[in-house]
Amino acid sequence: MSTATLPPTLTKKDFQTDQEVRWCPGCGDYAILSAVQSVFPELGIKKENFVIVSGIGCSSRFPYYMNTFGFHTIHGRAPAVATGIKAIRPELEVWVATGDGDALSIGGNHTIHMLRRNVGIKVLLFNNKIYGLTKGQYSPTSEFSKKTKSTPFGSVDRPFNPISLAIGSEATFVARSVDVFQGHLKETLKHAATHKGSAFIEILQNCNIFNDGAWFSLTERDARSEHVMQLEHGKPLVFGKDHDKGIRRKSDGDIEVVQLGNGITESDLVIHDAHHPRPSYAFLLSHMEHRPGFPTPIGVFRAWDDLPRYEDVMNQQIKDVIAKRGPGDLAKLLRAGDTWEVK
Amino acid sequence: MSTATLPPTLTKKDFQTDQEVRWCPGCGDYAILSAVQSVFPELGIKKENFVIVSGIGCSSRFPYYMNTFGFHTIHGRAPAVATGIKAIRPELEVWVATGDGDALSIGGNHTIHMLRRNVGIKVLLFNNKIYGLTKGQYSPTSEFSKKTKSTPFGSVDRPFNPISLAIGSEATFVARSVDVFQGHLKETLKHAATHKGSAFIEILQNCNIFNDGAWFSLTERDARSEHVMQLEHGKPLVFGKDHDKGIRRKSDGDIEVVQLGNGITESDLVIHDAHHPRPSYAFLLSHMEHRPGFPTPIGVFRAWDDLPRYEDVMNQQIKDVIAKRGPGDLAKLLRAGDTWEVK
Amino acid sequence: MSTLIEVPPVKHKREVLDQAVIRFAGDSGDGMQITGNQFTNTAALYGNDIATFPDYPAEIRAPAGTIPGVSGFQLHFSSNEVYTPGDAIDVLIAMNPAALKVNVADLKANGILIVNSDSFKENDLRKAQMTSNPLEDHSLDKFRLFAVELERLTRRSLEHLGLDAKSMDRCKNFFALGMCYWLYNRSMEPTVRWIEDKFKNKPLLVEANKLTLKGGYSYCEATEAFQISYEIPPAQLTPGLYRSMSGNQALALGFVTAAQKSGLTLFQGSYPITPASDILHELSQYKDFGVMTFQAEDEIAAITSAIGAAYAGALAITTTSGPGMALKTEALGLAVAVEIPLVICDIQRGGPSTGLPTKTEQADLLQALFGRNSEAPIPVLAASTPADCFWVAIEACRIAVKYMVPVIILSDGYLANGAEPWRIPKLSDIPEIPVKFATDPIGFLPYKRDPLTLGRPWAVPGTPGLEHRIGGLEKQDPTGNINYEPLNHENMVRIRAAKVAAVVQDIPNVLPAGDPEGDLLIVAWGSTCGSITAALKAQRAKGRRIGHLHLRHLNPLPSNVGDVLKRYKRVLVPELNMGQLLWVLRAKFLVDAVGLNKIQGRPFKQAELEQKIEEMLGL
Amino acid sequence: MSTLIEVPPVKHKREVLDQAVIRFAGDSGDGMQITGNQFTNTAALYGNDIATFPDYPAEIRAPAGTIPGVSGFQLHFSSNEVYTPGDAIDVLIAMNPAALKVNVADLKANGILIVNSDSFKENDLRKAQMTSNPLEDHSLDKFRLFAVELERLTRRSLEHLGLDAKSMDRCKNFFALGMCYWLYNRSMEPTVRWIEDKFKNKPLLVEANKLTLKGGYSYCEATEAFQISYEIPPAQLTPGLYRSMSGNQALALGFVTAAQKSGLTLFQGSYPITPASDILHELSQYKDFGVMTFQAEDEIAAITSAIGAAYAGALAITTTSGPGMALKTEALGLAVAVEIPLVICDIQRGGPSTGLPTKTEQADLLQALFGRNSEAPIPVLAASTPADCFWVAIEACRIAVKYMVPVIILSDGYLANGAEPWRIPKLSDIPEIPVKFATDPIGFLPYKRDPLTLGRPWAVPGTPGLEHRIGGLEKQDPTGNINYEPLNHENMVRIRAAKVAAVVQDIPNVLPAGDPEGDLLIVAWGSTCGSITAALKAQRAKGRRIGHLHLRHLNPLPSNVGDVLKRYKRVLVPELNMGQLLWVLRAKFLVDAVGLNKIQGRPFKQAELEQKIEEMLGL
Ligand SMILES: Cc1ncc(C[n+]2csc(CCOP(=O)(O)OP(=O)(O)O)c2C)c(N)n1
Ligand SMILES: Cc1ncc(C[n+]2csc(CCOP(=O)(O)OP(=O)(O)O)c2C)c(N)n1
Ligand code: SF4
Ligand code: SF4
Ligand SMILES: [Mg+2]
Ligand SMILES: [Mg+2]
Repeated sequence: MSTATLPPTLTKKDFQTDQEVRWCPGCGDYAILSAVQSVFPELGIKKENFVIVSGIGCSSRFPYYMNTFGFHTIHGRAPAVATGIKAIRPELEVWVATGDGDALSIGGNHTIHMLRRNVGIKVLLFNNKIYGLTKGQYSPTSEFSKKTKSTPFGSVDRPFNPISLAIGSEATFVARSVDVFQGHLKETLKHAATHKGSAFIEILQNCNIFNDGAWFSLTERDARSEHVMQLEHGKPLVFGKDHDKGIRRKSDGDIEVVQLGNGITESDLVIHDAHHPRPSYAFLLSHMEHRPGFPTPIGVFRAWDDLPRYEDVMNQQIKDVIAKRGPGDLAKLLRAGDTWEVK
Repeated sequence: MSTATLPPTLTKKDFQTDQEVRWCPGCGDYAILSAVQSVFPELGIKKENFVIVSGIGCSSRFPYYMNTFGFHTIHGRAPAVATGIKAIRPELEVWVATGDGDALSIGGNHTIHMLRRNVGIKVLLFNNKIYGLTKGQYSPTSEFSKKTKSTPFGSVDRPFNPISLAIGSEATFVARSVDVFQGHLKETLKHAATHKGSAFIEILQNCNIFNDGAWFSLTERDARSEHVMQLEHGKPLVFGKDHDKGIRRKSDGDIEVVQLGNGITESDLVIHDAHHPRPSYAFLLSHMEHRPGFPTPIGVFRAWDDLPRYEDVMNQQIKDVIAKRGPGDLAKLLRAGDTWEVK
Repeated sequence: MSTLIEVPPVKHKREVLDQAVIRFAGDSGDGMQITGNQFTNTAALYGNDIATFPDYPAEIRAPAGTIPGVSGFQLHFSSNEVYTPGDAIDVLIAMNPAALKVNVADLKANGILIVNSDSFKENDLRKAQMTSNPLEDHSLDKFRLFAVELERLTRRSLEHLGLDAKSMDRCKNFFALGMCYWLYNRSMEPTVRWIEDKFKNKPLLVEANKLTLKGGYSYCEATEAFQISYEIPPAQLTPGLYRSMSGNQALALGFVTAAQKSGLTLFQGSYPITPASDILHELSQYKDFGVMTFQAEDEIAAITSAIGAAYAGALAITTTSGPGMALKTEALGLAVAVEIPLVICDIQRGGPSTGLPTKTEQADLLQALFGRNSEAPIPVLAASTPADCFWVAIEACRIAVKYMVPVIILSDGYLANGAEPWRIPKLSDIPEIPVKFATDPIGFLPYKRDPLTLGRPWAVPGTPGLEHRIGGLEKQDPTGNINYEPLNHENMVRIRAAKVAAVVQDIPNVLPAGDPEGDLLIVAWGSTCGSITAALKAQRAKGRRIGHLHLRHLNPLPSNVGDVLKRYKRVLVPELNMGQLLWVLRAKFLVDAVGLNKIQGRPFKQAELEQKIEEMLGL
Repeated sequence: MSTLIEVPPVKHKREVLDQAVIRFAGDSGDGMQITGNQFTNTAALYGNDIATFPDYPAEIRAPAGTIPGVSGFQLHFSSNEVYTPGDAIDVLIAMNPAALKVNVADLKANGILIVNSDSFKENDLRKAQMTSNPLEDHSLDKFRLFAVELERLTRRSLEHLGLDAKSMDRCKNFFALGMCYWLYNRSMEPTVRWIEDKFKNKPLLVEANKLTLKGGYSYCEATEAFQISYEIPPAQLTPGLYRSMSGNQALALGFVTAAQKSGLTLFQGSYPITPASDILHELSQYKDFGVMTFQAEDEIAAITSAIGAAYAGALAITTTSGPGMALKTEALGLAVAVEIPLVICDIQRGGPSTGLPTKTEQADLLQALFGRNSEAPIPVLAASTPADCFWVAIEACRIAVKYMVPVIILSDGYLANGAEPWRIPKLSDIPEIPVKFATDPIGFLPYKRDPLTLGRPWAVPGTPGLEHRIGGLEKQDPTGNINYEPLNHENMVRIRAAKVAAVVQDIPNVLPAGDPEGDLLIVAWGSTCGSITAALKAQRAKGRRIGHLHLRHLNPLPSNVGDVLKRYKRVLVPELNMGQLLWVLRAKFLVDAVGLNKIQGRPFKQAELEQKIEEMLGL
């Protein structure tokens, strides 16, 4: 890259606003904000070309704290608003900040349609497994039989797995990270930023007021390495405090957890292939944590970038028609069809 | 079953109404109607206990032609209406008739939420890859670059795979059949009827007016056996005119098409396991037809019935609370909390 | 080359008339819409004034030959100005018993009735739920009945071409059309041209259709069928170049024109719904004009994507019909709160709920005015004729970008599908739509307003130095920061209302048609314009002192409406609803106006209006 | 066992008053709602009449100490009847500078101002955007300022317990509460009981909270802080058993009662939204009453699941607030078309769009009346006080099942969260709600109507022989088959309207409060009832001849409203919107009524009303 094309150097501070951040002290949203504010200056994109679109929820306050263009829309509709922006201005860098309620409950339909269309939008789904803003009802990611304000006797809903749903919706980039894993989160965001099409990032986030500790089993110091498996493209699927466990293929195509050693080495393990053109491998990973003894994968499940972005196809089609027909002649269009002259 | 509990014997005719069937001559919907009318009398369920709920679309006219309780609701909302019915009357047999637009476009969110909740509803999705009723716009299952009324230069949307989406939404029963394969369709419907939880059945249907031949590559006599693979639990995955091709696992967990013979026998093939508790096997099958040389599977992809139905859990919870607390005493409830007497 | 049925010419009378109303009716598969459109086109090209009323069967493709499957197309053509498709019909073409049954009540006594006698077999009668054959039971005696074996005659015209029977039968509508051309002394030329173009890759079909058309014509010429033919001379329209225009087509063209005049990209977010879908179909063809059409997953995504596009600097529209409009109302509130330009078209249809999707109604006015949570005022315009849709589209866009507001356009099924001659404007006669995006960071505040329009700056993403945040929460004036203070809220509510009220600056004072003062004022809006104009004319010809105020602007109302109302003794408000404008006028002006309300999925007949006028005048 | 701060008793004056208004204000983390509720409870138990106004910070948990984080709770308690939480306040407790800043304007001159002086450090002032310390700059001179080191004193009361500083500080609101109890001579008993119950598993916290409470009380007793204390004797309420009741709680209880009285299962389909969520929270606890609550994926699923439940024979309700109401409008049309019983609660909040979610407003009336496509009339009821919500819920259910219609209930944020004493009714005094499901196949037709109510039969699935189909398309009367005929449609539209109009049978004639005729009639609806009652009383005491008509039924209106309007010279319509009922009255009765409109997210003050009344009376 020649220096002439380098945008002005931006810093984290350039992305902070003068608005008071109004999340509860200790909320995981702060960490996510900080990670995004750290990553944006590194992307080589002009500040005015960022747009952050959100729905409604604690997480959806995000745009107010980012010194970019920001649009706090209505509950669940951010992906559709963002699609309109991207269609008209494909060169803008559009990120959606949303919650598990916003994106998967009321906004579920827009989320899955945006993904299948592969609109070039980055979606940060703050998954705290609760409705924070409305003070603590269960969400579509809350665990079965959870007691909340609206389910004093336990919820009767089985949750979505956001990663599985995204893959089932033909998503081309699917990743998971955690609010408190700052390094990992930043890397994941950067990776998403390089993806052309829709990027869906589930960020496990702690709501310390209404669902404190929802992810402690993954984030507490001792638990971490036992229960979390980091996905890295081209690397074997290893986890455990001492990197002593791994995921191996069985002959029936299924996977199993194995203890390394005793003749079992990393070369026996599944090598992570994030760029696999077909979604079933990623889907297999996405369901892993539901099985006893299996870890929760974080990182990039799928990053398959061979598909054109929606907005590009849309705009290209217009260009192609103009190239073929010439730019529309309005006077001619108005006179199209059978006309007659009255004298 | 003792004869005493047998319901009166019903026939196909019992399920026909006096309303003129108003589909275009030659529409695949007729065949589906006929199959349902044939299967219902065989289910041993009283006629008055059937409810057919639909949204809007050609397919959603279905209830008018079934002599059961029927509710033609509004576009996309049938799963939600049906959920309300099931919650209140779990003993009713509720079927939803819907189209690719109704269920996957405007109604996408209700469809995926119904599936994740595992509400005991049977969904017949008439997939003609087009909006029939509104005269021929592309739908979320239409192929990329399809020319339709609303896309004279070709659509720019990538389609959903309804089966993948359903599996990504945690569906417990997922199947596919074809309007013109009457025997297969009836078997599939019967199988769905025995499933306790949500049953999702994609029925490939020909709209001979606006999308004629959408499925000809599967339904035309010569094409059929080459391009269609019938899934049968416990049986190997075989297809081809002469049953000479099959699906085999590769060591990396992926699948491949193999020619039987030359040392390759059915015992090398994947044995279909519809009852697999985890969804990734079914998901792998669901994406098969996108790959060159692979057939389109029909039949039951997944039928995992270990999960309680939503409406049962809901009602059980009420029973449990009553069992524990006794039935609510309204007079007491009104007086709950701090009270004081004014004399 | 083509073998016509050769027949010797026969003498017959020819009569000159002012006008005629003709209706083609048949099964949805019989091509009645094409037939009607062809006759319309020919009449228009000849110079008649025209109005049409296509009456589609309801949403379902019913089985052939049944009552629900009947499709109709009515045309009124005249040497005078025409305002409606006509109440009663002079000529009815009925392709089958069902079509006869549904339509015959509207045929004038002694009217011409052409029926396809080949389709009056027992089976056909049964499908139409008829117990006796009307061709035989004298029930049609008061009409001039022409029972023509359309199928047999068509087949005979075509037998030498080697077509299959089905293809031959498909041509029979053109036999009927040829007969009508003869009856009204029309040239077959335009239709022949159309046939040649339409089937240009299928020479056999060109031949077949032309032969059948000419067959019908020659049949009349040859037989003594009609004995009489009619001549309807051209009308004296304002000079200019004309074409026939339907409301949906006109909206689409209006939006493309507004985009060009404003230099903006047109973005349409839409979800198909009858009778609005055709706007999407039209606009999706205009890719060479840079038009971007987005078929969304539902109406909510349709409007919210349009909001996103508007935010990004497009001329954004969303088009729908009643039930879809209901789904958009939450997002409409967002458009009001963030104050961005957006045009929402509601092509009204019969309701409530799914209702009568293919029938017309005017019952979404109050929804347009009030169908949102809280105080969320929006300018509302209504088109009054198919061609007027063009101008309303442009005006709505102009208001939207000038005041930075969403604007609602009300049309309806009748306007959407009906057609009339449209004098094609010179592009240079249409004023530009000035648009200024904010670019200067100095002193920029997202809610700093233009003192005249109260519009806020349109600051699109990508503009350096204008980074800012907007949203649906209440905002501080003028910073746009979130603000919940009581007085700020009241201030913002009142500013938003004042901004919509300020649109009155762009609305000229209204002048009623007819008498400028008198005994009765008819106030109306939307597609009833034509019937009212016709009724007004007829009644004034009888010496009655009445005026007609047709409102294009329903919010805000033109500033002199109150004054106009006072100049008449009584006020009548005819509407295809239960009295919605009536409410508005009563509430606003405390005028004891009276409604004439028809809710039948059909336009007013002139006679219905005249009767009510006379009743109100005490006659 | 507990070590109180021992201080010698001090002599002080005691004054008897009619009433007092006290407001607790602090950070959202300071427990102001609990404190306020405790005082309320104590006052109510003592026998005062009460009205409360909790004022939550907007939807976000703002950072501690900032203006957006201020939470307030106002209580009006009296020995007379109380209608409002009071305009101006007698005692303000401000826990930090932000709370002071937001609230001090409402404190009466010479009013008592208790501030936590420990939180007026530089940092605290900065968070509240204050440049100088009000405790020092004489800006508070006109009040009786009591700067109390709440934190230090609380810690001192608790130091022996070994709690951490944070836990100790959390108790400080109870120190303030103890002070207030002393000030108004109240027993600490009810709060002590509450503490013991609330923390029953945490004895240390029981001890700490009790100690702090008593610490505050003793502090006043010991120091010469106030010099004076007040006595507000019990009010003369109608005899009976009372409890304090908020609007959302009352709705929930009303619905459970209606379910019991009708013998139906209560089904609630809902999606959380402020300020309606609490109804879901309440009802989800009542599983022992067989109540089924369904937290749906969105508002559309909430209402459509309720439609399904109603179809299946439940007493179905759906509860929401403005933006959610907007989303339900398409489905409301379906409920109108299929004519099933359904109750929709809209707890109105400030708008448009997301607006001011925690603030009150009355601006959804026109949405409730007209916010749907086409002609889809629905009965609309509005509750006027928190406790009235109970009765409105029951009445709405009664109308819904009797007439087979959806019914809309309007409440608002002020009613939802505000509380008042509620005289608990005897269950036997509440009439049954008769329900008859159709069972007889002979002569059954799904749209055959009851001649009196025009209701159609409720024929639930599972009933042998009643298999039938319904839907949103227009239906033939009375078969329910799909029908698109013009006259049938008009007939059905008019029947649906007539059915809603028939509800007037169940609406008693209204009698205005105050003068039955005179110079001014105030017409209003909803939560403004209290303020208007208070203003009316005050103005009539001054000899003015005014009446007050408070409408519970907004559609249909009671049949004698027009007559009542005529008995007064002028009509005033105060509303927390831009004039919505005003529109209805003007349109319906052509009365030149005048609006008083406040759109600040807050209720009317009595003084604002009185001023307008006097203005209208020409005073
Ligand atoms: C149409 C509509 N319905 C409901 C709401 C109320 N509401 C606001 S945010 C929210 C859920 C928030 O949950 P989530 O998306 O998980 O965000 P979080 O607050 O947990 O970050 C709800 C139900 C609303 N604002 N608008
Ligand atoms: C709210 C709403 N939006 C749009 C429509 C118009 N509409 C009716 S059916 C339909 C799509 C039908 O497609 P599909 O579900 O695939 O059914 P098919 O007719 O193909 O069987 C649409 C867009 C409607 N009735 N209601
Ligand atoms: S409620 Fe939960 S998610 Fe919301 S700001 Fe507080 S801690 Fe964060
Ligand atoms: S339009 Fe297509 S789907 Fe609809 S009835 Fe006709 S053939 Fe069937
Ligand atoms: Mg959440
Ligand atoms: Mg379809």
